[in-house]
Amino acid sequence: MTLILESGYAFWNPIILIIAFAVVMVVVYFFRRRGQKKYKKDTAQTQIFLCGEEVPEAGQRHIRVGNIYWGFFETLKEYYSQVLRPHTGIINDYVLWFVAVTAISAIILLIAG
Amino acid sequence: MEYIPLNFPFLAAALLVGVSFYIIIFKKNLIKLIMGIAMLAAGVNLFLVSLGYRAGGTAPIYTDVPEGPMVLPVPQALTLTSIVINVAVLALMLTMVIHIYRHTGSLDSEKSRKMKG
Amino acid sequence: MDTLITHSSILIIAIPLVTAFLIPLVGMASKKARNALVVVSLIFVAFLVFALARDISINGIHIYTLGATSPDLTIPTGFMVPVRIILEVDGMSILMGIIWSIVSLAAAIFSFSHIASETGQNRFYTLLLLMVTGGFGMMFTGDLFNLFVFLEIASISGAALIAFRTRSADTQEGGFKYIVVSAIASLMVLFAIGLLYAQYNSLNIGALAQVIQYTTPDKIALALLLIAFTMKAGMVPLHLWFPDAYSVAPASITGMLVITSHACMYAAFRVCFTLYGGMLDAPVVGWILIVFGLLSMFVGVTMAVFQKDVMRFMSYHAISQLGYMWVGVGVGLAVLGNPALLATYGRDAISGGIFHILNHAMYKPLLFFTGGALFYCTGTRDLTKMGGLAHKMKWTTILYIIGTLSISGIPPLNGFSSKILIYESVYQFHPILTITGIIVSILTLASFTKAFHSAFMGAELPEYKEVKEVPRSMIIAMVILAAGIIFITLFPALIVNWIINPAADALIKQGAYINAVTGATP
Amino acid sequence: MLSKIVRTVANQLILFILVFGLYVILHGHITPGGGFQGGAIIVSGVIMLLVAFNSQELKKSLRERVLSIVESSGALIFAILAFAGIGTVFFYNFLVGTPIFGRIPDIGPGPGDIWTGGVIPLMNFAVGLKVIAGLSAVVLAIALFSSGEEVEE
Repeated sequence: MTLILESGYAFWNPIILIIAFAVVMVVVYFFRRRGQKKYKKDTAQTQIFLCGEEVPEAGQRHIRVGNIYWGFFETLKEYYSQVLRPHTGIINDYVLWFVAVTAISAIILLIAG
Repeated sequence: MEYIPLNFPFLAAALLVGVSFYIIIFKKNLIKLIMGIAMLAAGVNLFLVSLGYRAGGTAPIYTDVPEGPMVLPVPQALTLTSIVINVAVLALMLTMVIHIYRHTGSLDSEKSRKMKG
Repeated sequence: MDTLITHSSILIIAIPLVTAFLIPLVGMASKKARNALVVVSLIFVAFLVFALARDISINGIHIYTLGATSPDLTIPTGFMVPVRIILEVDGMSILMGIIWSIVSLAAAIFSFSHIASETGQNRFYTLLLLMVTGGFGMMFTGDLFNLFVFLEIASISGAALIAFRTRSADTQEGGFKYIVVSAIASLMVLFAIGLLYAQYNSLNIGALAQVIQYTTPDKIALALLLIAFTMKAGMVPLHLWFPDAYSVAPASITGMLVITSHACMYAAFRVCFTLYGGMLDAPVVGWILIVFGLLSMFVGVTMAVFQKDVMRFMSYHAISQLGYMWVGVGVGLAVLGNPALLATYGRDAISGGIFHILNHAMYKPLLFFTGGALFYCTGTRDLTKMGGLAHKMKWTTILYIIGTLSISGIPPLNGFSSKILIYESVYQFHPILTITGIIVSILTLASFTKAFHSAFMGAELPEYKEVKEVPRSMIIAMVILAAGIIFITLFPALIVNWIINPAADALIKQGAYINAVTGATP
Repeated sequence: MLSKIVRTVANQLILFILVFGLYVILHGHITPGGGFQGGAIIVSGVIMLLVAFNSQELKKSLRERVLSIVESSGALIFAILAFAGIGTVFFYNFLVGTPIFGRIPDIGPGPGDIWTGGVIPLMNFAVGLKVIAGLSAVVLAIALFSSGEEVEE
């Protein structure tokens, strides 16, 4: 069948996945319909509840990009200090990298073939 | 003309390429960097044009030639194309450097690195 | 129609060139006529590309000899080697051509609104079409020197377009870095071409491949060509200029520049497979490609997580995705000398790598365009200043989600179908490649979620109360690419059978490429 | 602006430079030279004028709009000549054998015949136009730019 992508061991057909996804969505919708029907728009129900505290302004509430994945960067601090070192932003260094890599690969090719 | 050692132009080309890479890597002034690239282009062009050299050869013009070998015309055409392209590249680089100088007031490549990391 | 297809390969290169020089004349008269001219010429070119693709799938490699008495007269009477400029379009070239025609059309449409507030728009479209010419030339030429010329055309116009917005210093800096890097890379390409010409007196790729001996100067030439194209493609550790240049260009141009990176990658593959293919029995060159690919995948994605500038963040992702292609094709190159392994997994790896080029060429320009739409609306590229934009920009948000899911390889989107091909084939070569690929995929999803949260999610911010959805032409451009993504998503097997496998075979079967040039002796 | 002597000499000399440049362009197919070389010679004359007068003066006579039109038409003539051969093949030299530049030169020693070459001299001319306009625009723009004036780029 031409609609199935074969790759060595497995096969992949997006149509099957989409059908399965649609079935799951129907089931989810079925359960969702059984939920509460008391929800009303534009009432106090829709407002944010923060343990009774004052809700901050929209600008204060938004988590900005600098605060996301703090732990990830903290763990990999060593790695980032190393990997940021060549990123100097100086054009001369970029050319130095080019010359160095060309020389290394030329030597590899001359020796190994 | 026949007494030029045949690999002398290649040595000169290699020297030009080496010197120009030295300039490009170690000189932080942007104008000097552009000069380095111009020299690199000159080195490569010299290499190309000396490929076509034949000892005692004449210019490869179709009519009006004396007897004897001609130099190869193809490397000359390649060199010419490369020169034309390099004119455009150099003009573009100089324009950009003028702009950079206007914005930052400096020609130092260490000062013009707003973007890094 | 037959005549049109016979001449189509040169028309694809020449029509954008002629249009480029018509634009200053038409643009003086009317702006609308100029925009219409750009779109019509690019649509016609796209039509020709598809017609040529159909012709190649039926009749095999397409040859066009410039200036001869007939298009297939590659070797003139009385000569032993091809002396004229020859265009040679095989499966791989036409795949790149299809990508380039779609993306350049979308980029031109995107530019109509994106550039509308700038001066000197005639020059912008002239340069854009020159870049289209350069790209097509690189993909279709069968001649090393023309490869250099078209590479330079694409680089010069690309650099001028990066620096097009002269008001700020960073665009000038990015353009300068790009042109310096391209100038040096292409001069080294020229040097390598000189080395090859000195030994074999020929510039045609097919004719060279027939006689090449793999002597010491050949090895140096291979190193120069490979590393120069690697640098132009932007692989770690030669990627340093890549985010600097790509993040400051107008978003439509960034989308096109990604494809010029792919074109340089194509040139590197062409050199490795077609020019040196018969000589590379040892897996050394394949391993060089794999190491570049692995480094790019990992360093690219970790640097991307770190970024706060939306275009720079996407540029690092482009580097990381380019790594997948190099790993896939590199594995194929490493087992090129071993027919058994090549049949078991090598061809699948090459197919996966090439399929990833097609997918990446659809979703990465789309993501760059959404980044450009954010810049258009908010006037900043800084993610820390954005937030809550999904309330105002519904189309952009939906298109961003499609791009995000696709780049992270979430099934059923197209990114997954190429990644699964790569994972399963390179696993048999070395398991560490697949493991790295999966980790990188996870980090990609994580970083795109982060960017999605900070730009689109959250409450409506007071400073963006006045923001409106982007103009219609920008949405049309993005929808063109999203439609491409959805088509590939639904029919990956058809795409693989129609264009990806022929492209992989075109790389592997060096003999067919050579015979197309030298076999047609009169 | 330099002294009056320099300006007068430059005014006279530009004619000779123009003639020599045109000579190099038109004899491009039989002697060393061609469109780019001849164009570059003429642009060197433009640079001489730029040094003798200043960029503001020169801007009045070399208008940007005119240069742009000339540059585009040079490129278009080249492309049209290339397209004209598409009945056979793109870039086909369809003028060989016709009265215009169509003579086929004899093999062997003999004086160069200018009336040969087919489309090549015409293409040289087109390239020359483009190079003259393009390089003058580049030189003028850089001169204006470094003298501190904003140019519409």
